[in-house]
Order: sequence, then C-alpha cells, then structure tokens
Amino acid sequence: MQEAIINKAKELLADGRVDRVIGWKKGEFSYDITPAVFETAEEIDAEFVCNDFTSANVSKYLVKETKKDGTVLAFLKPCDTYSFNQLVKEHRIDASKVYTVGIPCDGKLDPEKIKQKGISGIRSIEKDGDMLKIDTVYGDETLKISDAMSERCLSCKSRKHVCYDELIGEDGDVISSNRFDMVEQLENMSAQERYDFWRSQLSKCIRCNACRNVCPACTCEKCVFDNDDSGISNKAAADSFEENMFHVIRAFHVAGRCTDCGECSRVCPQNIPLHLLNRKFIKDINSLYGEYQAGADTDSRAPLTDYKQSDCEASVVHERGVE
Amino acid sequence: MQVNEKKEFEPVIVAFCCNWCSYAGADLSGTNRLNYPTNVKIIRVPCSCRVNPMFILRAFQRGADGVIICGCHPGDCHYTSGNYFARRRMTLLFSMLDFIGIERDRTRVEWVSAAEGAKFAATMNEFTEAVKKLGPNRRLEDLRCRKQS
Amino acid sequence: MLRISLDKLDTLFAKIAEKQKLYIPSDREDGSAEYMEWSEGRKLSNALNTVRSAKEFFFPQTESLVDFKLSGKNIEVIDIRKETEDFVVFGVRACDARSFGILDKVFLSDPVDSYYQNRRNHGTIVTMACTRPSETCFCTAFGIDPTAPEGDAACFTDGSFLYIKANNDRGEAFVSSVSSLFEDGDTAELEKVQAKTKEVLGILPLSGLSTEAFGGDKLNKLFGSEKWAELSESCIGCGTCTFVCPTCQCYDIKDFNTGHEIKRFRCWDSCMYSDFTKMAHGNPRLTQLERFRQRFMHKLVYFPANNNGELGCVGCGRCLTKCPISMNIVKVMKALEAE
Amino acid sequence: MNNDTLIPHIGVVTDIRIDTPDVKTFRVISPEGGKVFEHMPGQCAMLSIPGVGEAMFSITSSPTNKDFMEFSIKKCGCLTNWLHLMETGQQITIRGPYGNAFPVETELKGKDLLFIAGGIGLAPLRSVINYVRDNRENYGDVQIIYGSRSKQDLVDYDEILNEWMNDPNISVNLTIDNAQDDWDGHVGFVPNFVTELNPSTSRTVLVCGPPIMIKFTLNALKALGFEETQVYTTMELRMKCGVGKCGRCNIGNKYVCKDGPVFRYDQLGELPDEY
Repeated sequence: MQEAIINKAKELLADGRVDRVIGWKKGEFSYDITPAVFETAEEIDAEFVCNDFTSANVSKYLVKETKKDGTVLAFLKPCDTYSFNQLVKEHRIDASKVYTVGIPCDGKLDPEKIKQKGISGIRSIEKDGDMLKIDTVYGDETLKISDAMSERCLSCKSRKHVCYDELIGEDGDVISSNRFDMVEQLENMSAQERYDFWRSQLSKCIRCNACRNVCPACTCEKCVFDNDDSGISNKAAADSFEENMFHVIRAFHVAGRCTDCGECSRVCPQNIPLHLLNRKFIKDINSLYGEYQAGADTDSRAPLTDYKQSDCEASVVHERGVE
Repeated sequence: MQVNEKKEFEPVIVAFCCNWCSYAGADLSGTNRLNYPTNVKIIRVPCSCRVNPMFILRAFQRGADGVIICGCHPGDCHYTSGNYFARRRMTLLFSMLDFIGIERDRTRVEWVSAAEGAKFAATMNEFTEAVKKLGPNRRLEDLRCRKQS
Repeated sequence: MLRISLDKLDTLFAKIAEKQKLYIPSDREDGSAEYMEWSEGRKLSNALNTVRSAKEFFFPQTESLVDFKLSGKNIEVIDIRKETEDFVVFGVRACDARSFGILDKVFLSDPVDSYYQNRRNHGTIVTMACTRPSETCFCTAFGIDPTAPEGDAACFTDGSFLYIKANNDRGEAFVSSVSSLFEDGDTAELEKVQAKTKEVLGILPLSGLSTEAFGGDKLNKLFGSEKWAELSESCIGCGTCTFVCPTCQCYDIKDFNTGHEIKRFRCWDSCMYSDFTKMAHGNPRLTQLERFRQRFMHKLVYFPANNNGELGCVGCGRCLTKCPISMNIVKVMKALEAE
Repeated sequence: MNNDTLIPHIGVVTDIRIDTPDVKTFRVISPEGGKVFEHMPGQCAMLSIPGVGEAMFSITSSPTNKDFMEFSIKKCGCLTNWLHLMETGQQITIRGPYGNAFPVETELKGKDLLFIAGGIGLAPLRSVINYVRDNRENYGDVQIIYGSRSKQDLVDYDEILNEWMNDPNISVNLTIDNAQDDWDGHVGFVPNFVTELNPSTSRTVLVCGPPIMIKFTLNALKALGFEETQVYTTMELRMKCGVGKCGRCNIGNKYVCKDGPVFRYDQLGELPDEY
C-alpha cells in the first residue's frame, strides 16, 4: 500500500499535476508519525510513510496549504474525506487547488494502547496476521491487533470515500457502526451518574486546546476562547465550571458540522472521551431533525442553520428517558 | 436572641425575553397587576435567537439556579424565523446539559406573546417553583462566584 | 541499606500520611497515571511516569495570587497567601526531580516568587529509581542517572523490597520519621537490578542523543537555522507539550470578576499559543514558526545561556508521547544537530 | 511571609492631563501621599485596574520629582481605554519599579546628550530629560529632537514650550509629519530631520519611538558617523510578571522586563531579531 501511494505521489509530482504533497513523515520510532508537506521525489523516497500509525487527519492543513500558490496532493482516508468535504462546503478549502487521492484504511493503531499493556522500550512493531509482533529492549511481545486499535476506529462509521479525484484500492461502504452505544449507555444512567461520569472526565482537562486546534471543524480565525473581549477567554482550569463551559461550548460550535472524525479524542493528552459530546449532538440531530452526516455532501443545509415549522419543542428534552 | 429559623431557598431565575413578544408580555402581566416571583431577573434580547448558548452557561456560572428563554410563538417571530433557529439550538443545548448531568428542569423554553401577560406570570410562577424544588444549582456553578455567607 | 518489603507499602504510606498529605502516582480508570492524594486503598502505579509532571505541586496549573475589592473609586488589596501545610510527593522519577532544580532557578532567583517558595519549603520529594525505562526516555543525555535519582530522599526497588536513602537534611528527617518500618538489608539484589537497568539505558533508541550542539553560545547560529520552517510546519499550536513538560514555567496572570470581588490568578500559559505575545500594536512572534522556535530555543539555548550551560530539558519523554502530531524536542535536536 | 512583587500597591490618580487627542498623562501618588516607590529614569511600573487588566508603562516623571509619579499613556487597547475613562481620585494598583534604567549616573555622566523621540516615545525620555535638567552640572551639551504626526500629537507640548524651550542650557528641535496652518516649525519625518540637523558624533544618543522610526533613525545616525555603542533605546514587549519569569518578553537570553527595557544598540544587535 505504502509503495502504491509513494509511486502515485511521485508520478503526480513528475507530470506537474501537483506541486506539493501532504502526507506523513516517519519519526524516531515506528509510531511517531508527523504530518508533513513534501516537494520532491527525493524527500518522498526518504521520509514518506503510510502505515498503521498514520492516523493524523491532514484535511485541516489544507486550509493553510490552499492559501499558497500551486496545487497540493492530499491522501485521504475515508474519514478524512468527510472532513475535507465539510471544509470545502464551508469555503475554507479551495478545492480547485487540491488533488485528492483516496486511500483505503482498515483502522489505525494507537501507540498509547500498546504502552498501556505494559509494553515498553519498543524498537519495532510488525503485523503478523491478526497479531502484532513487537520487538522491545525487554524482549519480544505479541498483542492482538484489535487490542491496539484506536478507539475511534473500533466504531468506524464508514469505509466509503465521499470525494476523491482518484482512488487507490477499492472503495468501501458506509458501515453500520456501534458508535452511539456509549452515548446511549450514558443516556440511560441517572442524571447524578452522568454528572459524576463527566466530572471525573472533564476534571482531567488541562486546557491545552489540542482538541480545538486539531479539529477540522474548528477553523475560526480567532477562537472565542482566545478572545479577551469575549469575557470567557480564561485559560485556566480553575474550577469545574471552566472545563464544562469549554467543552460544552466547543461541542456546540461544531454541532452539525462535526463529521465524527475522532481527532479530538485521539489527541487528548488526558484521554478524555470528547467524541462522546460530539456524538451526543449527532445522535440528537439524527433523531430529532432527520439523519444527517456532516461532510457527506457539499450542498445540504447544516441542521443548525436550518429549521422546519414542524420541529419538536425544546420540551422533548424534559419528556424523554431517565431523569 | 438568636434566630435559628432556616431560611427557605430562594432561587435566582434568569429569563431571556424577546423584545417583541415576551418582554411585552412581561410588561402586560405587570400592568395587569399579576404577580410573578421577584426571583425572576429579566434580560431583554432583540430575539430569542440572540441568546447565545454561552449566555445560558454564564448565567449559571454567576449564580442563576434556572434559566428560561421566552420568545414569540413559532410563526410570529418579528424577524420571521429567529425563534425557529432558537428552538433547534436550545433543544440541542438543553439536551447536552442534560447529558452532562445538569438537572433538566433548570432550563426551559416558553413561547409568550405580547398579549399573554397571564401566561407569562403563570410560567414564571411554575418555573420558579420547579427550580425551588431542585435546590441551588451546584452542578454548573462556578465556586469562585459563590458568595461567602 | 534501609529497606521494607514491597507488600508493606500500604503501611509505609499510612505512616507517612499520618502527619502530612501524601501524593503518589496512581492509575486512573483510563490506564494512565496521575499524582493523587493517598488514602487507604490507593495503589502505587507501575507506570513509568505520570501524564502531568510533578511541577504542579510547586507551580500549580492555576493559583490565586491576590484578591481585590472595589468600592467606588477605591480598591482594597487582599493578600490571600497562607503558609502551606507540609506534604510529601512520593515516587517522583529522576527526570522530574531534576526539573525542580530548573524551576528553582526561575522562581527562586531574585525577586523570589513567594508562592512557589512557600510550597517548595513545605514539600518533601521522595524519588523512585527507574527499572524499566522506555524508548522515549533520554534523561541520560542531560547527565541524569535514573537509577540514582535526586530529590530529598530516594527510593529503589529490586522487585521485592523498597530501599530508601536520604539525599539531604530534609530527606534525613523524612527517613528517620519512617525508619521504624524499615530494617537494614543487603543490597546485592538491588545492585543486580541497577546494573540491568543501566544496560537497558545503553541500548535504548535515544541513548546516543547528544546535547553538544546546544548551549548559550550557539544562539544566532541556531536561531537562524532554516530547519525551523520545516520543523514547525505541522505544529497545530496547542499547549500539550508545554503543559505536560516538567520544566515549562511560562505563566499568565489574569483577573476574574466573581461579581463581588476580583480574583487575580496565575495559570500555566504556553509560548505555543498565538496570543502569548500579542500586544495592542502587533505581535513579535507572528507565525507558528516563531512560537515553535521560541519554545525549543528557550530550552536549548536561552536557558543555558543564563544558567551556566544547564539545558532546560530533562528528557522525560512526555512530549514524545503526547504531542498530537508527534513533533518533539528529540526531532528538533536531531534536525538542528545535522546543520 | 515576605512581600511578593506580584502583590501590587494602591496608587491614587490625583491629576489627569490631556496631552493629545489620544494621550493623557496621569499623576499618581500613594494613598498616604508622596510617591509609591522610587525609581530611576527609564524604569517602568505595572499599572492595573483589577478586573480590566495589567500592563507595563514607563514612568514619565523624573525621579527628582519628590511628590508624585507621572505616566503618559496612549489609548490603544482595553486597559488604556479604561484608564482614559478614569476621573481624578480613582485608585489603581501599581507595582514596580521594573527593569533597568538609562545609565544616567554612569555612562551618560559628563557626556553631551542627544535625545530623539517620536510620538508617545517621548514618555520614557521625558524622565531622563528632566533628570538631566535637574542635575545639569553633571552633563554636557543637551539637544532634543522630537517629532510627531501633527502639532496636536506632540506630547507634553506645554512643558516643551514653557520649560524646555526657555531653558538656555538645552536646545529643542521640533518637527511634525505634515504641514499645518498654525505651525511654523520644521515639517518632515524625524530620521530626515536628524540628518538635516547633522548633530555632532561626540554625543550619546537616546532614541525612543515607533519601531519603524527607530529603525530609520538608526540608519540616519550611522550615516552621520555614530557608533552603535553610542545609541541607547528602550523596548516594549508584552509582559505579565515584570520580573523575568512569565516568559513573554523573552528575546534571546534577555528578558525585556528585567534585563531591559533600556538596551544599548550593540547589545540589541547580539539578540535574535524578534522584537
């Protein structure tokens, strides 16, 4: 797979179809991959990588890249195409300056999950059937791939590329996922239990803003939380209120635009399941205003910029489920 | 002499009222000499659609025990469709607040027209009672803002 | 050396916690470790390190500095400082232990930061030697020996016993306060474990990392390097590296109006943030390149320039595991070194 | 516990002078009367309105003034807007003094001095100028070149007109950017004016003004034959603590709040170009 991608990149660079390639660059270890822009075939040969750890979604970088001259080639996994489409829809990306190549994905691995199994001193990680063979300074280790799979990939919503100029491999399908299971589980708890759950999660927040800065839906020039004049720009995790406020409002600001790419939870240094907040909004939108998948197309109206006269009243919240 | 009488909890209610209907409705309830609790602090907004979700959270932060948004009846919005948008937003926001464990009876949306002074007063009475039953807002308060007594 | 059987750790913790608060690294439900206050039943984590560093005991993420009450045109300044109670942080790794020395150089230099000093005076640091360093560890590049950590008192383990040794007066006092639980024992097994750990340290992927290319005298050469553009290209400008870093100490001072008073507080801030140096008339670090460069130049050049060549990094490896895009000080050092 | 520099003192604003359409000068004393603290010319203080913000301002008044401190502040942001809305009698918080000072008692002693200021850049230099005037015997010849956008924008115009211009021991040269009806003085930018005046290279120069003015003035001075070691300036960066700990005003290994704000030009040259 990596070879096909590298060849495609070099081919498109050589015939002048694109000027730059955005992809992933190998790191010190087998898993610390950095998104990077490549300009020559030599750079690509030396450092380009696409493997089980290239999980970073590069769509957001295209906002910056398409402001420069020339065309950029982007390799997009199925979930990345949703983010890309959504950014095109919001006129944040100039699609005419991007050449997109869809690449297949059967789930990415989460290095942290491997380490949490007590595996340390990792020198290399190789796939062997449905197992991972890990060479460490303390000896060889094996691990089931499913045990190392990224949380978001375990509840993957779609293997289908919603947009591409070209595709490597076969396109997949939208799959029926279990992504709302956890949301439902929480909904069925009592208010006190839900409160305790979120307090224990959100109190870990260190306000590093990684979730916001990585989010492909968060592309405001100036975030309201960075704006002193907004009166809510406090950086501090000083009090339970601050973290609640930050995460609820952030989720609200991307409601109806969040494609559920899961980057927020992937990057959270404190492993807060932030995607649950987004999924709650998605689930509510689906059930109250009709099925909607942000990023699936570039012409539909987002649910929060739309209405029907027959919409339910806000009191539905009070009338349903467990108190 | 020491008074040990336990003071009854008096909630702080913030009501965002749209300028064209609900605020006028509140006015009408006043001119009609209808009583509604003094706990209710009215904030006039141009349209229910003006209410940013952050306004609601900040009201809770600074000591509100309940927040109610009042606007024109669907179809009657002075700006044609503001309240329709507000309805979706508030539905989703309240659902989210419920999801993170905030008591759902602390929030409400109510449509009150300029002619419904009686409804305004009744709504406020009822909402204040409901919030009173819940007790003080502890789950969404900012401890720094709590007054030391 | 004084030692105690590892299955008596709870007794030891209970003894320490009798007189003062005790914090230990413990596992959270999500699998990562965090310093938590010890209470009956809390177990010491086996994890190599905590997500957040131990700096928060002395330089907390948020702390109140001073309160103001306003009335008309008058202002009342309320000094809210209180003497901190004694506390013990147990299980600090060698890297974090070194970071306190670096923070001291900032906060205890004239004028002394009384908030930091207050906590420093009341905190006892009991370190724990490493036995299973990870591939992300590179403390040895900064001359740190993880098998013999600094700190007021140091603990070592061979898998069945916990050994303890005082490094200074405060450590002596601490050891003598708990020594009744310890017995003198032979260290042959411990020495074996230490030798084994040293062997592992030698074959870790980052064991060859060199700091020679860095220091206060390399300022203009490194500042002008063309590598910064490439290195900072994919930085998303979050504060993860800064907030998990044991030596990052930049802070912000802000006011919060509670409605009845103004609370002035200080909180961690990050030079990676776009508003860090923003002024009414512009921003001297306008793009992420400058902000990214500032963070690494500060650790590798500016700090050593002011502190006899001591680098502002301790090689704990937190930024290596936590950066959302896996850009980190090791990659920066290797890229600049190649210049 | 010791006093902590982060805990401010109270200052009372006893007088507010409107200097230009966007600059006011505030007179600050301690609630007990007298100055809140002593300072040297060029040093700064952190002024704050609790709840609004805190920022660093240079102390405009000379230390030889024993009764009060003055701050000339241009309206350009949140805090300064608020300060401009103040009335006399308002209390503010103040802490300092911070930073180094112009070396008035060492390097500058006995020297011929040339002050070059643009706009609000006069604020820090006014402290030195008045200090020099009050200790006139310690210094040689003194020349001041000051320019602004218009006549209305000249800060401390009254003092310049009534005191400095009348002081036989110093020479003052004023300029404004564009000609206007009630102005019969020089018209043109400060750097060009410096070139025209062709001051003697024996002087030690103190420059302050907008960055672009400083840059061109330095070029003009170099062309006239001045050495970088003869030129001092004072810098401004965002600051929060004022004592070299919060990390904002860090340029190279220097902290502007602690090692600056006054730098000699050759010292600045050693720092990375990030200000």
